[in-house]
Amino acid sequence: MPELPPDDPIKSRSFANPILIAFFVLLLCVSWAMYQEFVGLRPWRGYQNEFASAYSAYLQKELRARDAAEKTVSSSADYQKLVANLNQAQDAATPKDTAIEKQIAVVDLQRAAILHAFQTDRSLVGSLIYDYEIVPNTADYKSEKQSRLKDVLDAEAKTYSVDWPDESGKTTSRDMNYKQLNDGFNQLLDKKAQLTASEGDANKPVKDAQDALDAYLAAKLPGLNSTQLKGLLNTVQSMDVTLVQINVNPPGHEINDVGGVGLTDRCQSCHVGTNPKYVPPGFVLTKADLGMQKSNDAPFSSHPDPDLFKWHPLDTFGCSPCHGGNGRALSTVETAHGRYEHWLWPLYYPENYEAGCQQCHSADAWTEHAPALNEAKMLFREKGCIGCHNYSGFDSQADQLQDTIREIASLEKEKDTDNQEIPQLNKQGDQAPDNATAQKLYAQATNLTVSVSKIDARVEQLDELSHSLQQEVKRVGPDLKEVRMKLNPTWIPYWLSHTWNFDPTTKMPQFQLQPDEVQAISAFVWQQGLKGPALDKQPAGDASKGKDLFNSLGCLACHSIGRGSQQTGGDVAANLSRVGEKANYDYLVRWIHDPRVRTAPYDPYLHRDLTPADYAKKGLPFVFDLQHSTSPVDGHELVVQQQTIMPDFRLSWEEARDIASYLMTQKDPGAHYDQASYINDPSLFDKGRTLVEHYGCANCHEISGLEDAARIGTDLTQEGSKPIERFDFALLYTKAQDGILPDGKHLVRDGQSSAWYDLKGFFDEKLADPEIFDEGKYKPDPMDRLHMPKPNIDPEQRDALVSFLLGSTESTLPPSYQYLPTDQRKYIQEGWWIVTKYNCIGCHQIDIGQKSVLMGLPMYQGDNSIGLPPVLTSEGARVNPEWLKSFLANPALSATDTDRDGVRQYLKVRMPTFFLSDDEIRKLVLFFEALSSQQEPFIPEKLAPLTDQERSVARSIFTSPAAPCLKCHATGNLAHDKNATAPNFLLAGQRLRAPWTERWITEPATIIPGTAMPSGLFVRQGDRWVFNGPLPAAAKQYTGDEADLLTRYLFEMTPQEQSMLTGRTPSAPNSGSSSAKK
Amino acid sequence: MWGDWHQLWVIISAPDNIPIVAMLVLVPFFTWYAFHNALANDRLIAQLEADPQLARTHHRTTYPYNSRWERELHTNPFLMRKELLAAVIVTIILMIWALTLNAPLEEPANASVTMNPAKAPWYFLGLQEMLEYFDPWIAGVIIPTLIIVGLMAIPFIDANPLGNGYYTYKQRRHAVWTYLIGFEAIWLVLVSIGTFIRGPGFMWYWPTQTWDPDRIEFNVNQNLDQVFHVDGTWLAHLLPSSWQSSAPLIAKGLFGIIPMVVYGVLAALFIHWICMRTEYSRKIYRKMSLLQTVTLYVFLITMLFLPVTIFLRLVFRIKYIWETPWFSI
Amino acid sequence: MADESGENGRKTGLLDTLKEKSQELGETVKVKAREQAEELKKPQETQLYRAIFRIKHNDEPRNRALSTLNNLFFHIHPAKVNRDATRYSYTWGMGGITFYLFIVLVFTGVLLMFYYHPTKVQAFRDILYLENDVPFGRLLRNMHRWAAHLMVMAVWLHMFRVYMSGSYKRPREFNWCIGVLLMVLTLLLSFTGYLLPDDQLGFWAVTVGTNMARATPLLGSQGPFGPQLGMTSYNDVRFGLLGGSIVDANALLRAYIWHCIAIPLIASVFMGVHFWRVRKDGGISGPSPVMLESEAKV
Amino acid sequence: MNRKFVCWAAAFVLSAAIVGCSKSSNQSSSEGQSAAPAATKTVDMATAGSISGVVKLDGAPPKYKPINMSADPYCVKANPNPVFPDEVVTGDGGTLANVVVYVKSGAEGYSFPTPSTPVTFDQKGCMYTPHVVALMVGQELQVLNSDNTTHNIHPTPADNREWNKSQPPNAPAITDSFARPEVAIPVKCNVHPWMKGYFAVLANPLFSVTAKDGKFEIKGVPPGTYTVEAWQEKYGVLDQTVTVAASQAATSDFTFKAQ
Repeated sequence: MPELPPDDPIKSRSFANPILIAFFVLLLCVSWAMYQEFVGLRPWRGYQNEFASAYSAYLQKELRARDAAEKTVSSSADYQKLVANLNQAQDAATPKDTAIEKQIAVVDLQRAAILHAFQTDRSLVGSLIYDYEIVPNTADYKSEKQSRLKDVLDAEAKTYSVDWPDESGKTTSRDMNYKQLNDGFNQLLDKKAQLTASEGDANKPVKDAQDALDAYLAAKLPGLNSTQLKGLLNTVQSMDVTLVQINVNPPGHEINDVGGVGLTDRCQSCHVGTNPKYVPPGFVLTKADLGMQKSNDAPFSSHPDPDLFKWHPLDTFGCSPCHGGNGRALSTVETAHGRYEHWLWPLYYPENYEAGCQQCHSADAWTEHAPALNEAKMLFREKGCIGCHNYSGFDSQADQLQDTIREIASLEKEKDTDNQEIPQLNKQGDQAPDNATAQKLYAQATNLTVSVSKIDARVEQLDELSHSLQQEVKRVGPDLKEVRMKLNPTWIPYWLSHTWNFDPTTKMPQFQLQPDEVQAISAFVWQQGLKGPALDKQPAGDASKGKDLFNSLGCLACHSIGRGSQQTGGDVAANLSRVGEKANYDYLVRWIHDPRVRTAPYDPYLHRDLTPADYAKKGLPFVFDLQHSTSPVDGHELVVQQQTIMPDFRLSWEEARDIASYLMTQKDPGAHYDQASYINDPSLFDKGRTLVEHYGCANCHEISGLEDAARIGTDLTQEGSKPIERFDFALLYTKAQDGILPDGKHLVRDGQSSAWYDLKGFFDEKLADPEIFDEGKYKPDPMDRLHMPKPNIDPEQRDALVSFLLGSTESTLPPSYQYLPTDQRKYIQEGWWIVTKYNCIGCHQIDIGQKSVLMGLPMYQGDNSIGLPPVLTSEGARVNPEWLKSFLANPALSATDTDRDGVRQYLKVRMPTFFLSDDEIRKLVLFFEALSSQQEPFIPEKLAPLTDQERSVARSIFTSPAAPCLKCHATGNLAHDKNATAPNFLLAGQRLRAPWTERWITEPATIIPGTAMPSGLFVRQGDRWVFNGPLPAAAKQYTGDEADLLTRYLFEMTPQEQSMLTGRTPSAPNSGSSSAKK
Repeated sequence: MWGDWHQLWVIISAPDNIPIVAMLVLVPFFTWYAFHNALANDRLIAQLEADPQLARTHHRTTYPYNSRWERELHTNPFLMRKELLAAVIVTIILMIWALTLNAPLEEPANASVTMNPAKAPWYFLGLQEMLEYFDPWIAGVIIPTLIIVGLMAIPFIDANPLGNGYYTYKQRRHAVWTYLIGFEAIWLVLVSIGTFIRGPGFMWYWPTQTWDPDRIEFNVNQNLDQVFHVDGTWLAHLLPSSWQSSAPLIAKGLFGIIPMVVYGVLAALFIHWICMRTEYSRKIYRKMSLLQTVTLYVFLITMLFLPVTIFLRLVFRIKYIWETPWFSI
Repeated sequence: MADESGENGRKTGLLDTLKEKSQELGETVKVKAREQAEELKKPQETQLYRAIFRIKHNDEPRNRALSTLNNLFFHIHPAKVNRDATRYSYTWGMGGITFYLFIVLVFTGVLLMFYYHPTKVQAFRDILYLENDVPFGRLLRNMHRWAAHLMVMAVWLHMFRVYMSGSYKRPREFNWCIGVLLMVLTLLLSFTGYLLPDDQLGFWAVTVGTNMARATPLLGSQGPFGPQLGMTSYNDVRFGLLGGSIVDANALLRAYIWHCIAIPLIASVFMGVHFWRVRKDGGISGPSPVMLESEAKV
Repeated sequence: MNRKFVCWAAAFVLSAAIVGCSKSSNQSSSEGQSAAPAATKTVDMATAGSISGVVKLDGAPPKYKPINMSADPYCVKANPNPVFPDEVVTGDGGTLANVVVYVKSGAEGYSFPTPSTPVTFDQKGCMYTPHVVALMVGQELQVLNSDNTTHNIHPTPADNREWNKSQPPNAPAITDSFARPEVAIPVKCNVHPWMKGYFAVLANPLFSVTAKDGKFEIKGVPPGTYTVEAWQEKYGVLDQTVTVAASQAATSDFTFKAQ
């Protein structure tokens, strides 16, 4: 046994030290927790402090600059004069002002003097009246009633002694009874109101002078003035470091309420610069301003597009509903931006900011302030994504049509069964054992008869609807049924395998096809093509005339021509610089003459093209167009037009031949095509069909036998809400998580290396090259490969499309945040779908700030811009909607003289016929009206007819040398119209709206800046417009509004009047005759 | 892909895996510590057995002893101060843990997005792992029940009066081994497999092998009867014609009993052999009541069945040993 | 003196008296304050202390014993314990730690309950709220979570220790059984808490966990003999556990009630029995003197 | 397996038995129902008798104003003399025309062939001739238009199917038949609102329509006792029980009371 201490070691050993240390450590832990709570998890405190100091420094700098600038301005003579004016006005106003002030003071005193007595008396009398009133008005209470009435009268008669001050400051004692008090009090109130008003009048010159001074300063020194800057500086310097929070929930809901969205934004706690309290609206703050341009950690810039806050008020929208991110988690940048694994709504990267718009603006085809999103939506349609992928809201007509056709088919079936059942029921009724049963059966039969007739009515309606829909359904790619008439067979395989070589800007994606697949597809398409009836042979045209026409008609709004840097024109339709290599001249002529002409009508109920034989059986001629669109076989609507958006330019055959001849010269001289004898090999047919179905060719092209092919792609309507697990990264899964791109490079986003295992990453890579997801996969059967071809888009377009897809979500925001207007804005929303569908914006400017394709072409620059199609920003206010309807239906405005533009015959560019459906026309008219905030329905203003005297005044204005109207406006006289640049007045009456016309002739530049129509023809005199030019004395007598007069005159314009006037006006600048004859 | 150390780190550093990682350190430590104590006691026992004289006078603990010292101490403060210290230290550990690691919070629950792998909390991963080897009703219901009942039965079937209240290995060899096998070799190993080895699709990934959600594994698990080609053809001849179509089922059912019985007998013999190894254990064995003996055997046989089955599955790809229409083992 | 003075004098006299009295008072206060301060040096001597702890604070054995016995919280301990049972080396402290963690969990749990609604709409949001908004909310949640894990570990290690030291043997057999049940309750507590954040982790863990219940023999829709007894996924034991055929709002509510009310209550009762039996069975089991084979009564 | 099969087989047999049983019982019940009206006996013309008699009106017939046909000039032209409504047409001594007399009950046991001769119903002078026609179920009705104006024939039955067909001048006859007995179906012309007629559809051919002399005769009546009913559009019905002996003529007179 070792030596043991006598004292018990357990007892004697002190635990003080370990416990002390433990508690000390615990204390440290608690302090750590405190630190975390107040600093560690609250990095925004640091940001706010940093911002306050940097921003104060900036403001001080600004203030100094401002002070200096203000000094300069204040020493200028103009300023001095204005200040002198102000002082003078003040001096003049001051005595009056003081006098009135004095009077007001007296009134106030008087009011105060009687106030107490008045209030006391009023309440006393009031209570006595109450006591009187509650006594019943019967005989029993008569005496009491009277005594109470007496009380009231006594109280009213009772006088109060009031110390009444007068203007000299003396007080006199007055005895006032109830009535006097009451009246006196009201009189005093009136008097004070009067005095105050007169004080304002007296000060008006001062105010005007001050306004003038302010206006001068605002003009000379825009931005915040030094006082405002000082105020701002004060605010910033005394900035309260605090959490800034926006509760993004429907009104009345707290953060975590049921019914709320649970969104709380604290973004402004770090992004201090977006807080209007510190950076007022209109004041732009950048990192550079704060001297932090190089910092990656300076979230202080103000919002780059503060206009957005007009429609998205910060206090209801916050930041994260649009931008994504975890708006409430401020512990780190990563968590706040939601860029961690488990947050479903990460912050969008800058290139995808507009994804946020799409969440609520998915019903828009065109969203203001979202150019990339608008481009993406155009691309989604133009590049044919919509062919294979369903997206709710996009080109739903094809689906609607399918539904309609299906419904008609099923109704017909129902009708057949009903028709068979009716006689059976009647027979059963005849044989029924008793009358009640018989009646029941007869009634059933009768009901069926009625329902059959109802079916007929419904079918009729559906047929009508499908007529409209057939007009609206468009396909992305050309009709391949006519491939034999249209194309050079050797070209087809070349195109399939070298799509982007042939046309680097084509909308056709590049399919990754094996040579045998190319052959099979070519053979199938060729053999499936229509073989007749044969095309008319066309004589050759004049290519040089054709070139002029091509360049001037407006073809370039959609088509482009030239290669590389030479390329001009739009990208909605094909580049035509090699069209001569592939096309058949005869077909091309027909196409240009009317692109909607079909070789044979397609019957969607029989699922085949109709032949002349089908028509002959019913004794009908083989004629099919929009007026003859019913099938001779089943009576339903046919496809009678080509499903292309290419409009009809109403050209003569000769013009069509000229253009076609020109286009046939567009060839690459070095092009070489291999023989394609296999194209007629029937053994390739089946394989080709399988491939065509596999790749969904019929989703974009019309192909015989596959007209009703269903979309093969995924529905993308809510693609952005799909969980990441649903995306097949295939063998790239690990690479995506490690941030290694398919090309082996490391992904960098926002300056930081990043993984791409997210939706953005998937969309990016899928759109860049869909094939990579097949890479390394064992797919011996080519049919197992992914269907998606490589879309022809540049990286910028890809970013736009990715934003679009990211924003395509099942929004978690309440429905009230969705942009689904029910007022006029709904018409705008609907109209944009049509405007973008037919590429109206290729020729016209419709939205302020939007540029048409033609506006960018070299041939319309500078003075030549006079040749551009009209600007339509105020179209709804300009024209009569009834007229617009007829114009859209037939822009020639004539059934016979179609080779022209109905309004602007002087323009070389021509408004073509789009064969819009009734519904589309209706929507477009409403769209233009809504865009100009016009009331619907349109009721034209009643214009007073002109008196003879008025007519002569108007005539003298119209023909005044100061208003050479007919110098530019067309008259219908060919010689005169050669140099015309504006429409004929004869159209005005039916075409225009009077109020707009009046505004137009007075201030055209405010409606369409840069217009050729001169401003200043009229000047404002008092409340009327007066012609700004010499007028004969008789006309000068006229006292009415002369702009109104001229408008009425124009609306009454007749050809006789016009021809009478043409003799009197210099008709064209070079016509020789000078000033007007009187 | 092998050698993916990042993957291993991801697994180990997952906040919810910290406890099992800690257990992998703590359990060996405490095992060592228990043995450290036990062996000290064993040495004392050996010393006392060698010297009966000393045994009569010795205070019989390994802790320091002085007869003048009080045999019992006041709880306050001598125990309480230690408890206080322990509480403070636990609080410190807890706070540091809570300050450095955040409790996991993933996406909001979504029944349409399956987690891959979908794992139970770590302490139930042993059971989830067992699901791989047994039908759910065994792994999820029978085995947990048996574990609980078995644990509760321990005091009643352990007839050894020695080692009551002190660590010892020598005097409770069988008991100690049983627990070590049951708790550490089976339970903790299963939990560890469930945590570290099972990846997407609950497939087997060796450490440093990359977890790949697209991995496809081909395993043919056969029933033992298939290995032996039991298809009931010979049985069909024996049965009345009306029963012939169910011959394969009957044959399988009957065949399955054989390995079960064989295993039962072998395991029982093995246990019996263990129990009979020393004079003392024989003595205890004799002392046990029939019920005690039977219970002991049943539980031990069942417990040993787990590693055997797991071994058969992992190495020989045996799915069921005994398959009947109603249940399969 | 004051009486004799004139008007002024009387005034002066009054002032003097006042001054005198206040000086006296000042002295007394000073003395008393000093006494009070002296008393504070020995807080155990104060009336307050005695009122609370009932016993005098001095180092007499009796008072030491009483300090334990007279205290509601301490008297789960005996007044005296085996001297070596105070050693960590023997007990590892795991039982006490488990109990302490239980208290920590109750404490943090109650605080968490203030912020948590067991509904599908709010549960997840409440966790976000706790994480980002509530002062110390994140710490609170982390501590609750990790304390739960620690408790499971401590329970296992406690069991390991009890087994290794043979402490389940007579007369503590029953207490061991209680202990096993407490361990099961601990696991269930932890498991039910897993679902409450209503996130993917909890959802799928509970889905996997409760799917096993489907296979319960006789009572599960997919268990042996279950379908024969008419069990479907709409009436089996899993349905009972979840309050539905899928893990949904009802499951959340049930998990919440089990987690916050039912299991803690049951566990507290068992804990009471457990501690009571520890005391009744003679305190902590050891370290007992070693026995020799020859002494064993076999 | 075998046991299972036996079980199934037993269940099948049992169910088949049940189905079979129920089916047979159904059949018997429906037969029972239809058995009552189903006639099996044919009339032996050798023993058939007849019922005849006169229908009179007791009291003065109502006074009618002439019909105003100015709506259709043709009708005015076609009727130079005033035309009176033919609701109640009496002959000398109060004999009543256009009364349908028919065997209402008692002949259910016999099956009668449907007469193959069609009944004609003409439109002449913008009036129906005859005013009342009687025909048997299934017997063909021919509607003629002798007028040079367009009529439409619109029977408005209660038990039969309603129809409404237009008949321009010189159009072929409209033929139709009625499936269910009904006395009597009003017929109208929507073009000429005054035109009214009746189709009496009867279950057997034992009927007769009185002429202006009020006489009727029902032939081919097998011996037996019958309820004979007389129907007049204004005065309703009168019933009489008549016994016909073999090859004998029974008489039965009806007198309607003028209201």
